[in-house]
Amino acid sequence: MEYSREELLICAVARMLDGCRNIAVGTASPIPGSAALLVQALSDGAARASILGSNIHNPFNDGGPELFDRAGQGRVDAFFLGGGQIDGEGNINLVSAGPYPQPDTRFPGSFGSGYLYFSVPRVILFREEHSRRVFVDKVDFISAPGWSPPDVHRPGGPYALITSLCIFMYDKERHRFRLDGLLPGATLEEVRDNTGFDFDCPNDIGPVPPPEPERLILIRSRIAGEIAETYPEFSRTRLGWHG
Amino acid sequence: MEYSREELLICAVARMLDGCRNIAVGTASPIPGSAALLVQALSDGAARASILGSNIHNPFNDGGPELFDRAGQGRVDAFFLGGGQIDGEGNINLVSAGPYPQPDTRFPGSFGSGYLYFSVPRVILFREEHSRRVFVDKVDFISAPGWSPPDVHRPGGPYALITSLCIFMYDKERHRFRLDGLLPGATLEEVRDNTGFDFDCPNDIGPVPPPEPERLILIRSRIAGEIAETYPEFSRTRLGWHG
Amino acid sequence: MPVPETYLSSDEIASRIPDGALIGVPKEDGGVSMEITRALIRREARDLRLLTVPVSSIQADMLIGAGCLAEIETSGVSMGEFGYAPSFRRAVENGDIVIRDATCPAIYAELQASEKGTPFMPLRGILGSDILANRPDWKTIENPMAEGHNDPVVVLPAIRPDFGIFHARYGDAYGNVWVGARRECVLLAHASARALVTVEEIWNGNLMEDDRMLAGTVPPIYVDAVAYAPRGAWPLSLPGCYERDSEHLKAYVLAAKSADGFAAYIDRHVFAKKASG
Amino acid sequence: MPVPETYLSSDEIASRIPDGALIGVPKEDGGVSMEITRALIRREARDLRLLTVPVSSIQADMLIGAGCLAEIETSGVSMGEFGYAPSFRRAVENGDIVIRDATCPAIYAELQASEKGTPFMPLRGILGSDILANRPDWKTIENPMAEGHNDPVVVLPAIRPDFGIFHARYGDAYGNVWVGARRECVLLAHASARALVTVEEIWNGNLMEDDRMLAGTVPPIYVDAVAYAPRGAWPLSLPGCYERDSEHLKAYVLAAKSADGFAAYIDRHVFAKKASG
Repeated sequence: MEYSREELLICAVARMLDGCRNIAVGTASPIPGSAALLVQALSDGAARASILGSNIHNPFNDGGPELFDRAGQGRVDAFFLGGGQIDGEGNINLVSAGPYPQPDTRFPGSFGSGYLYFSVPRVILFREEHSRRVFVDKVDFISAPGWSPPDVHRPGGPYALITSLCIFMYDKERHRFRLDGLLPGATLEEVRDNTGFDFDCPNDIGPVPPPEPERLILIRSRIAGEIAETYPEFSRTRLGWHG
Repeated sequence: MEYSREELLICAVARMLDGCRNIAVGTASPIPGSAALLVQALSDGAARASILGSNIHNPFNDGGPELFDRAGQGRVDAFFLGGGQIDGEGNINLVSAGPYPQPDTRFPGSFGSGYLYFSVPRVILFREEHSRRVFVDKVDFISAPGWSPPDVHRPGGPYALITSLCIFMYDKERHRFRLDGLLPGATLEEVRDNTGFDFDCPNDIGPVPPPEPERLILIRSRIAGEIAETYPEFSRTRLGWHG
Repeated sequence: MPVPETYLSSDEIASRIPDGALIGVPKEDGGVSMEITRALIRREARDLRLLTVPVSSIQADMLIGAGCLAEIETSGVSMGEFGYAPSFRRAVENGDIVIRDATCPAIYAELQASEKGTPFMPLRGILGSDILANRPDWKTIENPMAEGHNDPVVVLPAIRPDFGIFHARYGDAYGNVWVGARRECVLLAHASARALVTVEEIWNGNLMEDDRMLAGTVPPIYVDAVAYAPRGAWPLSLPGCYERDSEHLKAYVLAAKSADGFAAYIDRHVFAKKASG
Repeated sequence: MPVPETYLSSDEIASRIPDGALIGVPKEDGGVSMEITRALIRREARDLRLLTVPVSSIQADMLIGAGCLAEIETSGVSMGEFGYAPSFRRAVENGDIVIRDATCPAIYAELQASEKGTPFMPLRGILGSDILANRPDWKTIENPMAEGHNDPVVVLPAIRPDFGIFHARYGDAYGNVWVGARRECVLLAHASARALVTVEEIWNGNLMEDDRMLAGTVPPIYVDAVAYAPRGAWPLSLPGCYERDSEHLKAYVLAAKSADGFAAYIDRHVFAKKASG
């Protein structure tokens, strides 16, 4: 079965969400949103997707603090974050490049990362641009650290990092990323050349596994329709939705 | 002008509420409620009465925590409390007489007193039964202390104590009650005989001043109708309401 | 509206509450599920720990009288204008129940800490009281924001009931319940591990999709089970729906003053098939 | 419905906000009063300190571009899918504005402390971040509930805006405004010294006396002034009422990338008599 890059990523993310009961997805996240809806559809009621911006796929109703309160209670199992800079220990920077507070480049700000990175067990980092500008040796500003000393209460942290070239998994013991799979067209050499941090790499690194056919069918039918409520353009152009 | 005991007390309480902007009244408090509504009526919009149990005279709508939150912010100027026991330093006991936790007599409990006595500047104590059983030298259980050491943040505390015999004012500097006026039929001797704590007494102690005639008219017209929403029986039998 | 298929009966809900559970309930005008209260007594629940949010009346008194409670954390149990709460008073005076005295905003704060998943919550006041002296779980710290002077402040631990139990005005077929402005029920639902709810009426439609109902709705992420129970707060009131049954409450206080009277009351109003009078 | 006599105009409301005031505003889908924002720019407000609850978009960007702000506390300013916020980025990069970086739940917690009148609020997370390292007003203490082991936790001070400013779906003649499920507006109203509100529509009746509206209503005890401003959130959305104006927002981002473009935008959409397009 043929599949698009987006469909491949939706399935890859869905595998990372295996076993999660409450999956929350923030703004501007059509692929994570589709993956969360896919996991929900497969779970027979056990998993719930919360899509920010959706009126239908949103189990919350109590305003801004609610998502954070639920995460604090351990009721959010997975979330997605980005980063203007990400380093090899999983530190993320959503604030600025260059000296703080008057930087060379100001990013929007940390949003909920300083909290959710601590409280959500599986935080999946999503950052398209795979370059040494983004994947740095050491971030200029820590919006949220990748790991914390043992006395810090921290049920959450990074779980995986998805880029335009590859997927890394995060090793919580060693505080390092490990290359897990290459995306179509990417080579290990290309990943190395464009990554500013050191990472682990198994000898037999291969491609990200293709979508499971039955999941692909589900994506193109039910999920395309569901995600279209929040991301109609994405669903139309990437998932072939005709709604 | 003739007046009832209740009308006299309503006017006495209203004088204590002079200058208050937000006056909250708890359950089973028809006289404080009437006084608060009187002050509201006289204030030309500057004072607001919050009558627990009223649907109309209730500026709050956000559930149980709201009154306490507003008090914590300093937005409640006056409140009313009772007490199974009250002592000469203004300590109040709403919990039990005898050894705690297995007492001789259990009262309902402290309700909000442990907080509101600290946060509301003018707490007016209301306790009909004037006896040595109630007005004791030292309470058996402190639901809320009458005063606190200087390092304790405490904008609130006791302001006055109204009984079936008299009115005491509380001296915040000396942590003692001072007799302020006798109610009709009561004598100083009777007060002394029935009070288990030591209190200050001016030489020229007289009766509680009679109601101001124009306020009396207002009570019998507008206030009787307003308080009748929450306390119809009281308004009918004590204020001559014919609604 | 037909009762949704997913709904349980009040007795089925009571059977989900194991002996020893910590249960939280709202104050008497906040939507009390008297129907689940009666079902708990019918199933002879034992050793429950009750948290009243923040006070209670006949609900706590009946559970105590029927021997369902080992412990109670409360800011007050009273029958209000009908007098003292007879079973509560007797049980405390006889030492039959463990009492954890609190003050209203402290109970809210303990639940708010749980709602936020934060380990504690600070609260002004309480200092120097015997409430504090008898609560080893409440601590006093120095206000970390005060600079250059002492400023003691009480901190309260998060408390997470195993079950929050209340009666709501509406429930729908999607698992939502509507409590309107009863924020203490919202707080209870958020703070508890799960909520068990009886509803007065079935709402035609999805409460989460109605802009006007949304603010007062508790969604299924918090709600474990719902039962349909018309007049389920009786003899207490349901705001906007019915007033409390004063005659009945007066009669209850009288009956509950003796063990025999209480037993007769329970026989008639709890164990009899038709629970509402 | 006629506009109540007690209502002010948005410009009159803006004149009540003195230079230097601390103002709090909700996030872009939470009922942003763009009408008061434009009025503040018209009155050439200066040295305002802005607290975004917890993030902002065009509202913060316009206030910065127009030179109204001395300081901003925020968890993020972005134009979302339309790109970065040009005035915000430029002002921070040039050091023209004091920035106090936060993270969303920390801003909620600071307001919740103010709402409760408690001096601080604990919050998990944040430890080891440069957010914390740059906030001398945020402290770290040991969790007083932890026994026998270290457990650092961040505590945040109460923050009380002088004014909470938002746009509500309805206002009535009794001074009530209805925000529905936008709890961040309720929080902002409770936590601020006073709230200034524009309303989309006049509600016929008393919102406090309608059981279904009560839960989403902010009563006059919190509200200092109300103005009638149809499409008052434009070009942002008002949930349940209108969507955001994407074309306009896209055009704004483009314009605001240069000082001239921004000035032209302001001339046309703020200083021109009719503010809404």
